[in-house]
Amino acid sequence: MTTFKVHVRVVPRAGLLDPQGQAVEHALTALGFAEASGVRVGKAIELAVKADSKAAAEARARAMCDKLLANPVTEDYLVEVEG
Amino acid sequence: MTTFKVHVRVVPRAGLLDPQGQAVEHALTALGFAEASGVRVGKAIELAVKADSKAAAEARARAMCDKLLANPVTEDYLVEVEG
Amino acid sequence: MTMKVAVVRFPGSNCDDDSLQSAARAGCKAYYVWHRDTDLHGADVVILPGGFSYGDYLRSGAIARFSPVMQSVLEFAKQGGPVLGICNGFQILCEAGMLPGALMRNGRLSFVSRPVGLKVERTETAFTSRYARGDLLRMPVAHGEGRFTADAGTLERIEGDGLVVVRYVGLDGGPLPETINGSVNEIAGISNAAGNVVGLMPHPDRASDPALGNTDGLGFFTSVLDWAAAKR
Amino acid sequence: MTIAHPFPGERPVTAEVVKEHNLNELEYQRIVAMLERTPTLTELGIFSALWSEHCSYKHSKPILKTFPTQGPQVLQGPGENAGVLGLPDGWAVAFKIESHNHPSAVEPYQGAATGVGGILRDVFTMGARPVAVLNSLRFGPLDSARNRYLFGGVVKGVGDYGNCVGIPTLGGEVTFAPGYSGNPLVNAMCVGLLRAEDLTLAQAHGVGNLLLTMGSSTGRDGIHGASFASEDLSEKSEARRPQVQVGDPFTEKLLLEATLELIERRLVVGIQDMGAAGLTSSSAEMAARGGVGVELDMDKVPTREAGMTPYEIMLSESQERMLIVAEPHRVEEIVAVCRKWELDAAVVGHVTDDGMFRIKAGGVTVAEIPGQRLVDDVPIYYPDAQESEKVVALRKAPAPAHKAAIEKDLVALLDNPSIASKRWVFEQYDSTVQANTLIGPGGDAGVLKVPGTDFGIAVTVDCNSRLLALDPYEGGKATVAEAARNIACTGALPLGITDCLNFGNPERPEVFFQFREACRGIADACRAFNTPVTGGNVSLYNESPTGAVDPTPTVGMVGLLEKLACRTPSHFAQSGDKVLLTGPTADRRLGGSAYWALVLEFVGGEQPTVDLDQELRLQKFLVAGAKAGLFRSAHDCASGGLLVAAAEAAIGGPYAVHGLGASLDLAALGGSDDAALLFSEGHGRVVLSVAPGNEAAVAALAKEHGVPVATIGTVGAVDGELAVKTAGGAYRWPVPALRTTYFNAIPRRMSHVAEDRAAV
Ligand SMILES: Nc1ncnc2c1ncn2[C@@H]1O[C@H](COP(=O)(O)OP(=O)(O)O)[C@@H](O)[C@H]1O
Ligand SMILES: [Mg+2]
Repeated sequence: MTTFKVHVRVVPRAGLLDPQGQAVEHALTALGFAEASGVRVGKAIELAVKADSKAAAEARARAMCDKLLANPVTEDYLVEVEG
Repeated sequence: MTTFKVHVRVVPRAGLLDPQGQAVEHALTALGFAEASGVRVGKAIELAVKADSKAAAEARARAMCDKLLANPVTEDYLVEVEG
Repeated sequence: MTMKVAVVRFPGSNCDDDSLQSAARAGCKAYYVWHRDTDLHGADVVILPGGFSYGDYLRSGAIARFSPVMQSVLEFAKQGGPVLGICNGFQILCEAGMLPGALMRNGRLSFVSRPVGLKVERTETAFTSRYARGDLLRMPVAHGEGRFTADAGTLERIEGDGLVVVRYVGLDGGPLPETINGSVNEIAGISNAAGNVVGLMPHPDRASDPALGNTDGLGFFTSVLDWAAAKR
Repeated sequence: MTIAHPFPGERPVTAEVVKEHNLNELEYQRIVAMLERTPTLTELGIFSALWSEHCSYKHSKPILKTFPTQGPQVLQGPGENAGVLGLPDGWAVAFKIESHNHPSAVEPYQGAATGVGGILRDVFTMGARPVAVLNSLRFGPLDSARNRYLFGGVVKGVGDYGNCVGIPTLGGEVTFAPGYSGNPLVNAMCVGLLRAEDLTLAQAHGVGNLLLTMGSSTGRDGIHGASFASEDLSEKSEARRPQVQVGDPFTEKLLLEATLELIERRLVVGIQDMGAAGLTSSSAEMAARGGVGVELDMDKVPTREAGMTPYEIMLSESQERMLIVAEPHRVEEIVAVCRKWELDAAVVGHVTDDGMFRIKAGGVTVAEIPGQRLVDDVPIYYPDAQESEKVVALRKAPAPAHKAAIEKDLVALLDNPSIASKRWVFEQYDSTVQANTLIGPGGDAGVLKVPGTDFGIAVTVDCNSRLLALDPYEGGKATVAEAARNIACTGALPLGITDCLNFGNPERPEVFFQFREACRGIADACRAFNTPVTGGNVSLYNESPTGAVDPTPTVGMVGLLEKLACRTPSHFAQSGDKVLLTGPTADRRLGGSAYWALVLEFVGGEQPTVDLDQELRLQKFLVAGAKAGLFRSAHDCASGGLLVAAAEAAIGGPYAVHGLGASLDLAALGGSDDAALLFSEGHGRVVLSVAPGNEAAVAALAKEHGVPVATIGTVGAVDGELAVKTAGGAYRWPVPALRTTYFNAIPRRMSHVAEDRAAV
């Protein structure tokens, strides 16, 4: 068993309104960051997962996303396993 | 000028209490994901940044974090530029 | 026979007493069921009250939906049992898939606590039969994540089948001067097709005490008396 | 005499280390004399925390002793976690106010949130269920991005915490003035209800009884918060990042339910929250109150991080923790209750008979201090007091030259964030949870129903620092008088107060003068009104490089509304009603007024004095009139004077669909200076509206109470005009326009909060 560090990104599904992303983009523009666009704000979840292999760790993390970490109605997720 | 896709992760600083991470960890355990530990929940921000180079895009993104995206008192951030 | 109303308490529920008192005022026998309990103790009605179950961490209602009691609530609803979700209870019902759509962070991003006007649109439900279509109700909202959202297909079905139970309107019944939370079509509450499961963001449980001068919400607690009588 | 060994690896105590701990030479010598040896670092940390101003009141105690604290209504006066007053039918109300100024200056969101958390625990630890929170806030002007950021963050922090726990916010106040730019003030007040027989005290008793911690585990956050709160804000504070504590309102809610269940089932001997100075103050204070010793074993304290030293564990200010004293045979049941509420509990020590405050770690004693002396032997200071020459001169300064433009001036006042509606703030606070709210924020005082009864309580928090800055004694009186007037306007009888004394550095004579005089004013007013001081909080050293804050002794008051049906709202209710003005109208001085300060930018001059007898008569009259059902509305004249009060009554509540016009004829009041007539802030005045035909009955009642009253006009049409006639002029405003100004003043300044983090 190895412990893998896993990064999960949960983001609002494309096409859905993202008021937080809009507010941040607006603020960035006002602060002079005109080069920023298409801002979306979601959740970053870090965790350690014990598993036999990197692939197994990823599979478990995806299962966690399907079950709990992301809302299938409104969110998409992305799993990255370090190492 | 190229447009770079940038991923920013803003996470609660180590040592600070992360009640949200704790609650998620409890829930994962209760759902049978005993292999998960050390859960921390932060923000994932995606944006497009126009810049001359990847390095320049990253520098601007870091400036955005310093100025707006992360709270320097309670959060750490990580910037990744695609491509 | 008096109606038995089970009010489910999750860790972090904080309107549990408000619902209990409201149900009692409607003449029901109301009692608590702890979220770890899987026995509803012969309930005729189940209420999922407002609050911040599990601190609303991750997403409101996301963790509570896995509480042991929810399996029983799901079964109960499948058998046609009336289930009312108020505020956090509505969020839990959506997370559990017992009602369509989702409740997202308010459009203006901040918590909103204020009285709102509501227009009653569906009265063929367990919780709104004592109202008339078009009735204007006033009651408080208090939430940070109440923006009702659904994909285009789902929304079409909700509207097409007339599943919207209450919609936000101005306090005088006129058009809204500004959106309350950015909900699509200003939807404040919906039901399932059968009408036995209802969820809404506003708080009828805070508008049912004559001493406070507003009983517009009491109908949500008295309507079930008729529903049960009709089913019996 | 006593023994203690340094914890392995602990730094030796040097002069440098002593200084780092904010202890002066005299204090250090006293410690050495008490121990008859050099203290260990752990001991030094313990002294530093308990002897900080925040915990020991070393500069303020003698002054606090002058407050009236007794009365037939007092069940628990100062000294416990919260004061308690008796209510009818065996009910009682516990309430307390506390500051979280310094943490909020560093991290507004978490600072404010944990401030609310702390004050909630102070109240439920007494066995009371929190039923209302209030907040009193001070910031620099909103034209600065940094101030907008602080304001936005604090309001969100207050809201998120109270909302999650499920306690309605029933009122508060927010003022913006240049003096707070470097040092915002965040005071939170909590009000709880209990059955008198459930009153629980924070005392340790019974040798052999056990000490348990309950709630969150202990982390490295907030170490030295108490002494941090007792020093000036400086660049250095920015570097004190680990002191930021993160609040967890979800755990707080569980802690609240578990605590109340433990108390209801009589499972605990004593209980106290771990607030400032965490485990140190809670255990030392409980032991001293009970006259016993305690021994704590650091190895048994659940910690969040590995390798924490006893020093860190004792001084951590991790939030959402309680300390319990219990009989050994109760431990099992206590743990079961905690488990039900998904909380951890651990036995960490026991009560001893030797009076020592003893800390063990790794099997050795790392601190051993005579317990009573640790708490009681703190040096008491009697600083010099001397009024600042500058203030004396300001009072005598001539009136600013101006040409009054009454119509514009009223609009300017209503558009000033200090006077404008705070709807932007309280809309972020749940004000109706618990379903007992009769009057939420937006009126003179909040009113709630005591569940299952026919009576209620009214709550308010007030302070007009401008008046205190010019004359702390009169300002102190005025603060209590305004709070009482706000309570009485709703029909409730003032019962008692809690106070939060926010001042600058007491070692400066002009600051200590303000402190002493303000307290004298508060004490005199409380004596006159029979509203004893039941507790409070002192927050000194509110200074930044730009100087001390204005003296801000915030007063939180509770009143009894005998009959729910007799509550009086603040805003005009019905066209055609008569408008009456109570109180004397001769004192028209403008010193310290909002008009001079906010419109003419001049803070100075002589202010109207408070006649305490007249205020008391007014309170009695308001309560009697409400009981007789004579008033349709009552709103006191405070900041902005008569004209702002009348305009607010016409504008209507925050969610009224329309305002109501009014036409007022003030010619009979005489005088040629309309600005003085309309904007002076003479005390003891209330704008009433009564149903036509009731004026005579009101006049008779007023006469009986010795309160002057005059009919000054009529409530006008829906969305009509506010029209005011004076001896020499006539002014008009469309009410809908006034509403827009009044409700949009803050939102329009806060529409781009997100940008403002940049200024931090
Ligand atoms: N920070 C706040 N939180 C909640 N309510 C507030 C706050 N600030 C002001 N309010 C509410 O706005 C209303 C007006 O406040 P204020 O101008 O201080 O009134 P007054 O002059 O009558 O004391 C009151 O009902 C008060 O409770
Ligand atoms: Mg007032």
